[in-house]
Amino acid sequence: MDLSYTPEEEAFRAEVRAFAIEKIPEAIRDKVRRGRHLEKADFVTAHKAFAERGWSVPGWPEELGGCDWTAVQKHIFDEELALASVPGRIPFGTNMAAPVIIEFGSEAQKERFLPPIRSGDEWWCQGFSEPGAGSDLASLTTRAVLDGDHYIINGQKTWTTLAQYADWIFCLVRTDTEVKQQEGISFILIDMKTPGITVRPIILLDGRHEVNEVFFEDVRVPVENRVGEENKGWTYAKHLLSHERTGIARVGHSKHQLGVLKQIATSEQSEGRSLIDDPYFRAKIAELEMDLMALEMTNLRVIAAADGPTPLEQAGMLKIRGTEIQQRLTELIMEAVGPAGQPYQPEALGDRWNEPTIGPDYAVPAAPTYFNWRKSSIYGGSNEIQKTIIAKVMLG
Amino acid sequence: MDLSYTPEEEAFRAEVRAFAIEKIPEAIRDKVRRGRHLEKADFVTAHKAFAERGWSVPGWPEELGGCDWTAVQKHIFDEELALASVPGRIPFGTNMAAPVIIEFGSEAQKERFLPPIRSGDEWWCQGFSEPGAGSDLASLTTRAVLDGDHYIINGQKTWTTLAQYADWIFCLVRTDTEVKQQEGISFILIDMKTPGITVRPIILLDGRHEVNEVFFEDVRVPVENRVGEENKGWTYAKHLLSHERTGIARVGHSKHQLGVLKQIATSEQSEGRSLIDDPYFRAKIAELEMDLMALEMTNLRVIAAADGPTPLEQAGMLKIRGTEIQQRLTELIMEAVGPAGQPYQPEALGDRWNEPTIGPDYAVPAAPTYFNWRKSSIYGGSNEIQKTIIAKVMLG
Amino acid sequence: MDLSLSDEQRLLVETVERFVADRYSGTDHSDLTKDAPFRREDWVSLAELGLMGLLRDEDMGGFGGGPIELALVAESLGRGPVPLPYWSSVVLAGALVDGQGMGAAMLEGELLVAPALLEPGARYDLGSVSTTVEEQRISGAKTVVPLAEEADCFVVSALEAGELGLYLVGRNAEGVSVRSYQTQDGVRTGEVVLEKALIESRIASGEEALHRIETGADLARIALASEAVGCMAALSGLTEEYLSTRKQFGRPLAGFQVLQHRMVEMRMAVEETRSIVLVAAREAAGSGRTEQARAVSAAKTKAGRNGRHVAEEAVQMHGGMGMTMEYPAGRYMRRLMMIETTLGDADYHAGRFSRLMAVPAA
Amino acid sequence: MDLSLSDEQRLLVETVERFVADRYSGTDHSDLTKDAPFRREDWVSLAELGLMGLLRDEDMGGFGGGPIELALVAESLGRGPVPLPYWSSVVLAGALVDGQGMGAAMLEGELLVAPALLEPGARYDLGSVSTTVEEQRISGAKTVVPLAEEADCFVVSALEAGELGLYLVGRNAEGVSVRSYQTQDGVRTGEVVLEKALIESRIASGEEALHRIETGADLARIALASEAVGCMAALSGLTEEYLSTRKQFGRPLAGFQVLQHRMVEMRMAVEETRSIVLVAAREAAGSGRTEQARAVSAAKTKAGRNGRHVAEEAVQMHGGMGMTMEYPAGRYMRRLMMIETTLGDADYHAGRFSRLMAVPAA
Repeated sequence: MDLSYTPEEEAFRAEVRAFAIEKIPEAIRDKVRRGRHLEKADFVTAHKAFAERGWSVPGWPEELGGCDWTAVQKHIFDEELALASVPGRIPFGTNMAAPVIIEFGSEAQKERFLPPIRSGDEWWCQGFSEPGAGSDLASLTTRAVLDGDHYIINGQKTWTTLAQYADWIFCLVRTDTEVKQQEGISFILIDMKTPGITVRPIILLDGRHEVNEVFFEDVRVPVENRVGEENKGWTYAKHLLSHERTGIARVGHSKHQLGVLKQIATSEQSEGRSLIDDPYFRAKIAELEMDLMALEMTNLRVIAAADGPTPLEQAGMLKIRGTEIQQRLTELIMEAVGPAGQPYQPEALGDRWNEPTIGPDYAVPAAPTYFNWRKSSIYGGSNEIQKTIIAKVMLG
Repeated sequence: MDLSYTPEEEAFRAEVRAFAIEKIPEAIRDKVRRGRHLEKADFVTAHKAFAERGWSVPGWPEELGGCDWTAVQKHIFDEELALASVPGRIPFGTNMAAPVIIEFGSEAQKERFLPPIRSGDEWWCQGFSEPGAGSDLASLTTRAVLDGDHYIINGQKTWTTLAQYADWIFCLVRTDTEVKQQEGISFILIDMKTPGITVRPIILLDGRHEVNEVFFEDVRVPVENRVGEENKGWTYAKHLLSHERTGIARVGHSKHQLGVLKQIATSEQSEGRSLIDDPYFRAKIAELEMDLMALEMTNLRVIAAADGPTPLEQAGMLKIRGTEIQQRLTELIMEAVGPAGQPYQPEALGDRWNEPTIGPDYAVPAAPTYFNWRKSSIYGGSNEIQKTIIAKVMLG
Repeated sequence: MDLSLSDEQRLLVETVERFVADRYSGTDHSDLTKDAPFRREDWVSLAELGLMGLLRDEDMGGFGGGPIELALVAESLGRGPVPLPYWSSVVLAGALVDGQGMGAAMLEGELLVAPALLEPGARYDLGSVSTTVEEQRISGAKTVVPLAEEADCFVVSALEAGELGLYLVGRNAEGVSVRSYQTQDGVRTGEVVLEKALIESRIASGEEALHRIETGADLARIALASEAVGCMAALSGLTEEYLSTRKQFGRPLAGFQVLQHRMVEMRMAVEETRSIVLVAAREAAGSGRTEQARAVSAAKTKAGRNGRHVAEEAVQMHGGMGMTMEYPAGRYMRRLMMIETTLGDADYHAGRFSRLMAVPAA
Repeated sequence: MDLSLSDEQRLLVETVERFVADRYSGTDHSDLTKDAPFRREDWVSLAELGLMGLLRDEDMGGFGGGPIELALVAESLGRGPVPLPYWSSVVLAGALVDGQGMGAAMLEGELLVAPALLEPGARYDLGSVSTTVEEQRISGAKTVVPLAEEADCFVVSALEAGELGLYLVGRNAEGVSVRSYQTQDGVRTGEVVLEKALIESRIASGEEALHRIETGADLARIALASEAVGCMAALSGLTEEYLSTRKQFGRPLAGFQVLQHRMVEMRMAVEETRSIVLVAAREAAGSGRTEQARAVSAAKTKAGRNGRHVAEEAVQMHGGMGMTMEYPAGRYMRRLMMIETTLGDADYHAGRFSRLMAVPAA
């Protein structure tokens, strides 16, 4: 066991840092730093910079454009990008659609779909969740009925993140209603421009349009857009869950936000001194920093121990602690800004706002971010579901 | 709604306080104040003082020696005794055996058993729990087989508090194995001197002998010692659970211990000042005091709202919050004494110890009390069971 | 001691509950994506119900209520939640202007008074005042003033020759400007800038001004904490209902033991907060200033900590549904968070409680 | 970076685990109702396994290990738990007497050295010293000194002409008296009183003495925190086993969802603590003093908070069984509580971490 970074790893870190600072426009990183909303163009610009450097799909096989990195390198990559306020990469194409296509798709599918994912020319979204299903994914009811060389799809998906930007959606649909829930599901890729698809915004409690309902009404999808075998979709979806989880703990992002919190607490005055010099508030930051130090090491232990898919229960632990820490950060930032967090200033969070904010600039995103991040312990398998899964593994 | 005490209530408070100080020997109250172990004689002495004043069984019907007090008076009574360091009253005779005998017993049983309970001449213990049953009380297997005008009893009870002092034990025993668990149970009173009874100490993790195993080997008990009907014991036991719960939150005791904690924190020095002036530790005491203020009002709301049996779910809430606060107090006292709590000094906790203690006197009981009070969230229906019961009531 | 509601108290609660149900149930008044207008007619309705004079003596045309009645009313408003700053323009304003002859107009809802005490950068410290009065003219800035745009006048704290005072300033006086917005829970609020604005009158100065601010703020904190109880009770009820009806893996969510226990903890948090608010109301009605301040801080602390706990648990247990603007859970969460950052958050009040806590002599 | 154990490290762990299993599994050494004798042969066995020289260079006859090896050994000892104060008479003593030519005898287990630093009433402050040296004679009192009665000599901190120093004092020197007892976890310990006792030698003074105390204490804290991880892991395992076998209401306790989730939280607490101990071990091996102290305090804080959480949950989930002296859960709980009150508790170290935390310039 040697817990220090090698000179090669430190060199890689410097390389990533330099890339982030030089190649990702400062305007975009400034938005991230200040907790502002990003637009589609921001994500695409960043993605294309990665693609140019050959780093847009590090988790893919090398021959398809991936990077032959160790787990520790992946960790460094994530951390440095986050610390440099580079926007988080949208995972739906690169880390969700692509791994399934790579593992189970046809050669034609690989040729058609992988290059634009890698380059950032096509945006994907995920069609798994349905109304009323919650964490019980397998109870889905969106139907796909074969009609010649097309499926006719009817039903509804929900919580579809950034569907309003998407060119394609990968869906789990029911192709057999006569068998056990898990056995009648297929994995299908659908062009969002197909007639019969309607996207309706869901406004989250911070007032933001981020997720959507997606309705399918007699949507015709060519059979060749089905990945793998019919009725094997559940297996492919499970493959997804066990794939690429280096970033699940979001250590880099939390380190970034810890820096934001400390900066705010240094600026805020309380009882004649900086809030960060208030022993009680400072102790809260300190406990959180310790949590994060521990999480970082746990993350390294997990990802470095197994250079390959992460065991389910360890991924669950990283998810749970990761989201707890992320949410705690949003809480403390909201506490730190105090009454300055009360004004709701959606325009100031957006792109084209040049007026002065009400109160300090850093107070603007505090409450909306707190509200928005409540989602992190709900989506992707709620923390309750994670615990139940871990218990099952632990107790056999 | 009028939340202040009436002049009559204040007068009653003064009367109880005067009684406690004048009639309960200072030597006994000093032991309580200093967290020392009490002996049987201490409890009996205190009980007899209450009996002489007519206050040993306030919850009984007046004609049997009880007091016609309002719920608020009972609350004041408990609180003042606790604040005056009067030992807690052992409930097994007065509050557990007696209510069942009063409600369901024969006239002969009432005449035989109630007077010595009231006077403190006979000590009772409880024979409900059995090894391996945990909170699943109804799974008990101690058998009582009718043989003429006697039951022959075989089996084992456990966690029997202070059985080593007891003259009598009230037991749940199985008198019918052919019916549903709850329907074959009888409620029987057994003289602890009956041949075939063996009491074996269980040492708790603080090193103390407080609970016991009680073994029954062909123990012959006269049929007239059965309370009420055969196989109706479960009903009688449930009656017990809904009886007298004024004191369940133990507000007075916790107030007493909060005083002890503050006194210790004032004596202990930390970084050149009293520990109580350390903002962080002081904040922990403050949060606990707020919890206790709220609990006291909840207790008043619950007991005063219904002058009669307390609804099960409210009793459960009082038990849960009450024990959480009691345990938190033992934690903070242990933290307050710091390294001085390390020496294990069982002799110094006992009665006849005149040598100087290692470290300050107040440090001696800190760790043992912490260890011992872990039991409070386990016995009498664990806090987990309480929550399940409350949920059942809440959700219908 | 008597812990049951009097007939009069029961009637009061029913009246407010009916008002809230009629005007605010099922409405999307706190949908942040729409701009929340202030409805003066709601304010007048509150007045018609007699709620403007809740704490005013009966011979002054008031209801003759005390802190307990205040807690009862505020809890019912919290169940809406109602985006009217009752704590501010009735409770705090009433305490600040007491005896100024503005009573009748306020009672009718005709005169709307907005206290403007807090200054930008002062965090929760109402004593940190740099607004100044010179020759009847007032200059300075006040932050997060509820109904700043809509009020008829402000009560402003300021220093005159170094001494603290309370001043009445007309909303439309020259030199008064307001930047209006809604807060995260849809309450109309504003930033107030005063540039040599002419004051209408001085209400109080020195100790008297300080006393009015302190006792007024503590009464307002009781209202806020009790409003939080109403929000929490509503959230707890919503969650119980949701879990009982919503099925997952073939059975109601309420059948899962983990969720059952967490619901019980939510309910306990509600009861605990309601209790500590009653303690504060009792002390505010009678005891000395230290006991009052201590109990009020205990209530505000508990409302803050338990409020966040209950809100977060409610949203979590609702799953994605709890995250939407449309579903009511979020409204209560947003209201609770704004209560938390008004007149001192949990840490602020825990600190105040801690300083005022009784400790043995060393 | 390489997170897998080397062959040498793996062998080390196996060796200690075997020793613990052979000597300490199933024994009731921590039954407080019996008096715990110190078995010198166990100490010699530790020496025979090479553990006395774990941190000593190989060319000095040691193992050549660093803080990571120390953490590995201590975790295995914690799984016993082993009532030998390795942290004190090996780790801390070794750092204090480094280079004093006592190495060989200590390595063999022949010379047992007890650090005597803490004074009554000093709480956790090792710098609060009122023991004094005058003309080669030392006077003062030291508290909770592990193996005070059994040691061959003490390393005592004292002031000589106002300057801090470390002094070697023979256990049997005239003027040395010991009041011996066992601690709550059955470790032989004592109060030491020095009345003009003749010192054998001065080991260090001034900055050098302070440095030895600080770095020695931080190494010992890593050992203690890692021992806590061992206790917690054992408790977590015991609880999982108990819940899987024990039935209630007709099914294994492990089938109850509430208990499942709480077991998961226990396991997470163990992993979290193990991780932060590794962070401390990494920093102790390389970084500057501030980084070392900060990471060590983080580890000790986490060990304290998580240790109590895990111990309390384990006892609670065991029900009555967890409350008995006989059942092993209590042993680990008692050991964890003593670790918590040794060389600074969680609050002490959270405070130290907080002071040392990196913050932006104002």
